[in-house]
Amino acid sequence: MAPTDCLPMKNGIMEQRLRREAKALLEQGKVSCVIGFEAGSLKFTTTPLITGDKDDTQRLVISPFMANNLSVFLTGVKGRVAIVAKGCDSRSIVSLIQDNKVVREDVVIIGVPCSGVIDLTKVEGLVGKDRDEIADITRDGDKVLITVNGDKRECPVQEVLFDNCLACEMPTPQEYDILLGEPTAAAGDKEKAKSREKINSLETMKPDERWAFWRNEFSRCIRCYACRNVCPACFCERCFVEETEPPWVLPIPRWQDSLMFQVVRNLHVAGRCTDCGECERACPVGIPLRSLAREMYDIVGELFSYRAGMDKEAPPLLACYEPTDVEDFIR
Amino acid sequence: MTAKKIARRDIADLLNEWSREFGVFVPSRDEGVAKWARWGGGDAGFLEWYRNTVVPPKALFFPPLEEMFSFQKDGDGYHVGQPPPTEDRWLVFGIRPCDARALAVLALTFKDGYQDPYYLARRKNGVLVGLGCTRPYESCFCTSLGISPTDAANVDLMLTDIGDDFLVEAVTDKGKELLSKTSLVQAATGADEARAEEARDAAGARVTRKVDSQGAHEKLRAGFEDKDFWERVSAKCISCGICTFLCPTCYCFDISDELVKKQGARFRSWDSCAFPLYTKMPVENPRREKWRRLRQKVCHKYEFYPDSFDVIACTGCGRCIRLCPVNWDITRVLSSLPAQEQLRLER
Amino acid sequence: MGQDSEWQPRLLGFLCRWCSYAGADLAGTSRKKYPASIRVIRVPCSGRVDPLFILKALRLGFDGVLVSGCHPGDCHYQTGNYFTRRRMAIIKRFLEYMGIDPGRLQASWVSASEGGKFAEVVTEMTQEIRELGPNRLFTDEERDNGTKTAP
Amino acid sequence: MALSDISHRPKFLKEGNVYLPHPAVIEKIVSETIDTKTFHFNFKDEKLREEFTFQSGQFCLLSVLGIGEATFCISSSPTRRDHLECSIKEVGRLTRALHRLGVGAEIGFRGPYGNSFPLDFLKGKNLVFVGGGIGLAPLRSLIWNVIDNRQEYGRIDIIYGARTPADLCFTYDLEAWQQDKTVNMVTTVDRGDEAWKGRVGLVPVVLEEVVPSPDNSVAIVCGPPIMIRFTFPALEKLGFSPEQMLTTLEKRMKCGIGKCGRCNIGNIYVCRDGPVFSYAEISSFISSEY
Repeated sequence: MAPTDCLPMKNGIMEQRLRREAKALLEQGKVSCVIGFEAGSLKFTTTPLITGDKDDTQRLVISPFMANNLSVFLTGVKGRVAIVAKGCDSRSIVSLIQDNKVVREDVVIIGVPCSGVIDLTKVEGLVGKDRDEIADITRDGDKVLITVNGDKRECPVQEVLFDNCLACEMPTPQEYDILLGEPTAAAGDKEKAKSREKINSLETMKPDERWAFWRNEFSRCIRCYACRNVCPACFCERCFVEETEPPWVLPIPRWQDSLMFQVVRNLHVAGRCTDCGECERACPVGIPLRSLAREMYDIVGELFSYRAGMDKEAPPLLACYEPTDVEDFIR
Repeated sequence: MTAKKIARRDIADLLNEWSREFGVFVPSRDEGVAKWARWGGGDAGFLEWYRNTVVPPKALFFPPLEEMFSFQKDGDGYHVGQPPPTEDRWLVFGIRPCDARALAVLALTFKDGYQDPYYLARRKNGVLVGLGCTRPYESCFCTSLGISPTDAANVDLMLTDIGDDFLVEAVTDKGKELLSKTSLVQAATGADEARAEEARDAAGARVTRKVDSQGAHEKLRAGFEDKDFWERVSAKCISCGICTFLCPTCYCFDISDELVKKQGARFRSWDSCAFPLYTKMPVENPRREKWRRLRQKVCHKYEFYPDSFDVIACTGCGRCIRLCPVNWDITRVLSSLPAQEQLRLER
Repeated sequence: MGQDSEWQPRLLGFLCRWCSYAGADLAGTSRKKYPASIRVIRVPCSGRVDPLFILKALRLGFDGVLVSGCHPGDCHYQTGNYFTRRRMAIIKRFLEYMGIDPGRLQASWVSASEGGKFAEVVTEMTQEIRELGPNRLFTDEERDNGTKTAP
Repeated sequence: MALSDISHRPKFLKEGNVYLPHPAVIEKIVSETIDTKTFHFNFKDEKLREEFTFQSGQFCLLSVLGIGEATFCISSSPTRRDHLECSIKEVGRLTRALHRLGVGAEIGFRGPYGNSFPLDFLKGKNLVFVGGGIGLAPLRSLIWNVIDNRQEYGRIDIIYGARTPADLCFTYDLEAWQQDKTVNMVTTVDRGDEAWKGRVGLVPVVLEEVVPSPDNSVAIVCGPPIMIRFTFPALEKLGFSPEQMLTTLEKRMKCGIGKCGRCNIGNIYVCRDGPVFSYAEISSFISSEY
């Protein structure tokens, strides 16, 4: 299958179909709510659109900047819902189905074949300008055209995609009710290695250097919980950080408490995390959270050949076992 | 007092000079994110990239976490210690007019009635050196709040970028004192002042995001019970603390204790009205639903604070818009508030 | 005790009440010798051990954490320890990645009749942790509790 | 523009760091119900013991250092000054820690904060006290205050209810008020038991049976929010105007002095502007955020 070229045109076609389908679903009463993207209020951004009004569906968009994992909203809405899902989002939805948080029949998955989302931070780094000072970013197949102060600059799209997109295993949703376009191809092996660069460099450090690294990163944490609240896998009604009896972690931005919070959070979502990258994207103080999430994802894959959100019939990783599971570390 | 000027290349020397007498804080992104850090010498590289910090300067006055006091436990009870001292003289260099206004807004609460010793001590000992904006963000809307991006109203000393130099104006006695001590400044010429005027006009024109801040009060009051509206606009909010923690005027805090091996401390840390547990009581929670929490946030800034102190608790710095993971935009919400007449008709 | 100058690690053990706890009991009643370094929390099943407990123990300054349950196939609840096995494998690997020596977290299968094995596990683990030295993961040399960012 | 005028507040409150708790020692503990205790305590510092003043309706923050701090109303009367009392229901971590303390243990005290019942307004009037459960605590401070100055007030009705007889607090006070010929004391429970000979019925319903006259009267209401919500309409039906109904509100608080932000209803901060309000002041938003 050929990778999707010339995205803007494809997006236009997908967008028209999306609006049509979403409107019809609402009109026919098949869903009470549609969760999708609309144009954001800042340059190159999209924003979630959650609506039950059929006229709002005209605002739905498909764009190379639609970063949010909308499945986080699924557990908060009532009734039957239609949701726009990129491949990674669809995995989160499947993972929620595996955990019985979402009933498959209650969701109409509108699948979007995705060939990666553009990371504006990488674009900023590339051109040395803040996002709002960039005139235009256009994706053209494997290339991206960036215009700053009248100068056009071209670069391979891989250079500006989110790290997790480079390791994407499911660009096109496999679980869907409506698929808006032709399936797209996953990123090549070269890019996959690139998506683990930060982690690999951490792994070359000595253990105490690594701990010191994380300690330093988390001394910046302000405990806003954006990482947890954007995470579709973090669906607890009440998080352990909010427990007061006993108070496991103090709710204060002190590195010890923040680091412990994040380590336990990652352990709690082991086998649910699909490496969607939302935690790192949401972090306002730039803590490389995906370097935790991805490592966990890879540990789970290596130890149990398990990948979250691939099969809605499969039991969740930690709700099942194999007699042959690794045991060499147990005395 | 006539204006002075200082050469851009002399800023680092100026900071070095001040460092001998003050704890000097400047914008820094040493850790990859723009926040305030102690000036460590070298060149004033931040002048090249600095537009505004992610973490607002309120964090210097009202830090994310501070020890209120420590205590020791022994057989017959507790011994409460004094709060840790704050620095005697310190200075923040480069504060933007929006953030400077925000500090004045915070002071209203912290000095109303009972005095908040922590905030007020830092405020008393701190000197604000303002730096006018030349590159406001697209999310900035300070001009809608009656602030110009080069406003000198709430600082002690104000700098305006005029190319190779900065025009320097002492606004308060603290500012005058600062200026009198340095030989790095010289008298500004009429041409300098003219260039500063141009820079001010240009900066103001670059702030394109607008909001009807004065009309918001009436509309918010009229629409307070408009549950449909608040539910609609809060649907995509994920209830994280970014917009409140990083808001320069948000001051809510939590108090927590810790006791380890008979040594303890009471801390205060930032808290957020976006969190469901913020108002949770044993049985009831008046703001369990997300729309109520969001309504509180908007109304607090644009309705309740003006009712209390005659000033809107928003300075248009745009951080809440820039940093929101779901692009929840307060200016969009304010401009979509139903008009009062419309509400009356609906009733 | 004996060699009193030697540093004694502090271990925290989460022991399943059906097997390992009984095993530890047996170690005591049959006067098996093992270091007095371990404090024990009895859990209904090793599967009850949330990763949170392990991190909290490290946060509180324990030098090592032992999670011990029934041998595979012997779980009082049929399968609890299989879940423990999965979870422990993940936790150990992840903590190692964070920079925590995996030796600080150990797991064992100790049945109610294996008093000797329990003593052995604790002895060996104590020795290993003695070599690792005290857990200073969460201690702050300067007693900087994160409050020094402001003037 | 100053919102909270603290010029009339006692000197000891305005000196030094307002957040530092004053050490106090528990002198006596009275068990009220299975989960509620009344703590009698006094300041360690003799000077403070002398200087300390408060008014009925004000609240304080009690600390168990290392656990935390929470707000409680002072349930004793300022007319009986040899010690202070707070009545505390065990509902969470801090109150559990308090309940575990014994006589002689040390606690931290901050306060008194907030406004108080407007005695000048109440003088010469008939008073109708309506309380539910532990909500009697703030009323109790005022009731003793009024009884100790009995000649300054008119008729006194007290309508107090709890879920079951075992949930009735201050039974020793209830008895004393029952004995007091100048007070009309009505006790009721939602559900009685074999031993219960008294009235059975919800407070708002009983209120309508007792029919206190609104003429020259003020009703003072405190109890769980659900009781408050139903009591105001009942009083309105009896002819009480919103100005004639007072209540004291409870909200989650951390600082107690109008800084930490969480106890507001609209522009009103319960700690700063309350906790005592007339229904006229709060009727517009009591339904939406209380």
